[in-house]
Amino acid sequence: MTSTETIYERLKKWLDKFVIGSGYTSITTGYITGELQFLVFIIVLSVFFRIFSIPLAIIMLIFITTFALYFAPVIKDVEKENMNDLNRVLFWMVIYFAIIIAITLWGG
Amino acid sequence: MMESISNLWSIPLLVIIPMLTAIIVNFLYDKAIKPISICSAIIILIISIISPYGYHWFTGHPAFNPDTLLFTFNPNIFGYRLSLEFIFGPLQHIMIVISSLILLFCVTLSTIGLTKRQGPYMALLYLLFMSSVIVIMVNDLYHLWIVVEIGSLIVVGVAAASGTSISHKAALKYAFFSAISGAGLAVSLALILGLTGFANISDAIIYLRQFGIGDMATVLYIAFGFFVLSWMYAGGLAPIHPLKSEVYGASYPHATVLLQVQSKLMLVAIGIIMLRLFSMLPFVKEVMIFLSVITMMIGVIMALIQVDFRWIIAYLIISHSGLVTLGIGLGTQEGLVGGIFQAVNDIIYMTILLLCCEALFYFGGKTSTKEAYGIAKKSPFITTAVILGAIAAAGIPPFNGFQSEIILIQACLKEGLPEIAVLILMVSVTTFIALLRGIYRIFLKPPELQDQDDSNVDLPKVLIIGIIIFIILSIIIGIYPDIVLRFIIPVVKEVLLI
Amino acid sequence: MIELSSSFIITAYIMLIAITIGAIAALLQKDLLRAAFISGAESIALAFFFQALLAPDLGLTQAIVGTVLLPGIIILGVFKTRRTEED
Amino acid sequence: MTEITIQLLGFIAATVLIVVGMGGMLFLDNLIKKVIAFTLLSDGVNLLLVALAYIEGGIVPILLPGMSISEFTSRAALVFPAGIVLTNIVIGVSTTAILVALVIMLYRRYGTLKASVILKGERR
Repeated sequence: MTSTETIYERLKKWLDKFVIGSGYTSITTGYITGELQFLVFIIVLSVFFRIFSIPLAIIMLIFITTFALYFAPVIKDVEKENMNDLNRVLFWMVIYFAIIIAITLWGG
Repeated sequence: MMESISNLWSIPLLVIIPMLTAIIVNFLYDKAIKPISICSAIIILIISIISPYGYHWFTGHPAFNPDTLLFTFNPNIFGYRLSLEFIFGPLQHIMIVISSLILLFCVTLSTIGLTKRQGPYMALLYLLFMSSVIVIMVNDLYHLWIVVEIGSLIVVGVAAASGTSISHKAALKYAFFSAISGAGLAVSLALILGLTGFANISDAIIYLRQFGIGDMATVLYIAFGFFVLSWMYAGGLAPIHPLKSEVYGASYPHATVLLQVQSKLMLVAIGIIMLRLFSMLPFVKEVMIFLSVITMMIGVIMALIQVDFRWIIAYLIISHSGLVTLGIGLGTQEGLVGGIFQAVNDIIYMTILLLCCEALFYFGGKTSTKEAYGIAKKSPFITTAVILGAIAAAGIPPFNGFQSEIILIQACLKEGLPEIAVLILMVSVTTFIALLRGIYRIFLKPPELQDQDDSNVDLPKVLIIGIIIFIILSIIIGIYPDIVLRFIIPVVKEVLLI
Repeated sequence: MIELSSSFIITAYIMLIAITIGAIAALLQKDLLRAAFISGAESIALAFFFQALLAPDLGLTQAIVGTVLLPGIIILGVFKTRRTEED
Repeated sequence: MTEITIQLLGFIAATVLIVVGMGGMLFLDNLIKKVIAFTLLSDGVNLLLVALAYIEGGIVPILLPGMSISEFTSRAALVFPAGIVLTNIVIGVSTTAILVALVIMLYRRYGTLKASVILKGERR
């Protein structure tokens, strides 16, 4: 058992998680691109901790990258969280509102 | 000494002509609707082009100057204006000219596309235009709140007019949310009114700058929170984007053109008002930047995984609204110029894409990437146009998207936020990928079955002329950005000085 | 000038209780028709509260709109759909 | 211990109405109930604005004969919030009408009033 096969199989298995329905379709490419986009997005956001301190930013970068890679296909969860359910949107709105009020009050 | 009130003649006309057209068109037979609505759109376009700059004061109160203790009608003299007012300045000029040009094509297209119940639908389109005109001209909290509430009700109506069950559901969800955010904006208005005593925004800002907020800062924070709520809602920012994109996707494409114009203008108008009212508080700009970054990334990721071309464009509109608000949230001169310029460019290239999407309705009405095939063979023109629109949206140099994105990136780098510059680049690249997925499947991919009918479809001439005009506009602005920037820069300087 | 303040504050107390009970009761009803009527009654209490808060014109408007127009629209909706709430 | 005034009672009632209305819109499942909760929310905002305009020991803002302007301006309740409330009542009625119309249309299509059935999320 060579190592290349295992890596290939792992990659294949990882890619298979994106497949909806039968076979690879154009949606699958969209999902994979979206997954990579989301990963880069999270990594770039984690760099923002450099505003507070640079060592913290490095730690957060490593931590968040491992975390995101561990839960690899997060795109379906992202899609589910962005679904057009009224109650879900209201829930997120309340969370955002609470965060905004908390941040601004804390800042003042 | 007697000074006379000099209200600008064009502001009431810009508001009343759409309203009157909406009322008249409701009672007309189908044949009379078309000439009257097109004439009205042309009149609005001409008025908006030739109008001089000025003010409209509702109560006719003279302004009060606290230094000399005199009353005056001269708006250039510093003082409390004490009145509800509309402004028609350079920013309003460019925005209203572009949106009335768009209104002309949308109205003509809707008379061709719809066959029954044209009157009420046309009335809704005109009221939508009216709300977007008012929101960019408004300079007092009272009219701001009214126009946000009524504008959202009209959006509900336009979305429901599409007639499918998806659009009814989208409209109902949006209406419920409009109720909550409208109440929030009213509370915010009440808090600012209680804090300063002025409904005029310039007066409220002068009061806050002169006397400070003292120990009442908490009240202003809560007002800011509710303002952000209505901002998110009116422009479809991050937590609201599933509802707003559903509204964009479920309406007819020519109505979506006007819907996105309205939401861009609301984003710019409310964003500038927020920047002027609350920029003295800490963490305000950070909140605005955070919201816009989340919006533009989530919007573009959701656009990648859609299967319907209409929904791809709907999520891209959301994502590019994030770019607009990012520029406003930065709060510097470059940022504001980039944000407002991005709003103008966004309106233009999204109009190209949406008009091409409207053209798909004449080829059988299938917009899903699973169902539509090979439009390129039937209509090379539309295919070229949609690819040019995608290039403009991605920000590739000869087109207008490039000019505003480069300003935004420079503004981010100047502020010391290179990460956000990277994210803007990512958004523009991913926009192209997301659009190209849809374009390849729908336009370029050859049909799988050979027995498809090759019947010739006659596209309406208005659609073709509209697409050509907006592509030319896009290229002209891309090569000579100064023709738009010279309207925007004086306004930005004024906003940042006040 | 007649001092009305003491009588108004009693009105305000009663109307506060009435509004609270009315709002909660309207939302707890299983029968939607009855809920619409109770929300109309809550509007009457609100109109009296407006009166106590020195806005009699708004009280009149609220009394007309809140007891006739709004419950009317909701009752129309109830008749066009169904009267009782599903479990 | 602050003295209990009509204004304070108004603020309390407004808070009750806003909280009950928000809670109803968020947690109730029936669409008609959601509409009723919206009317309560709108009433709460109106009451907040009217209570804001109240002045303790003031008068109704009507210029009676024999009253000097200075006395009127110092004692009358504020007028501007009243204008806002009047607009809000009208907008509330039209919003309610649109909501009920959409609810009726969706009921005809789905045969139910449950928000968890009609407004649940779906993949496109």
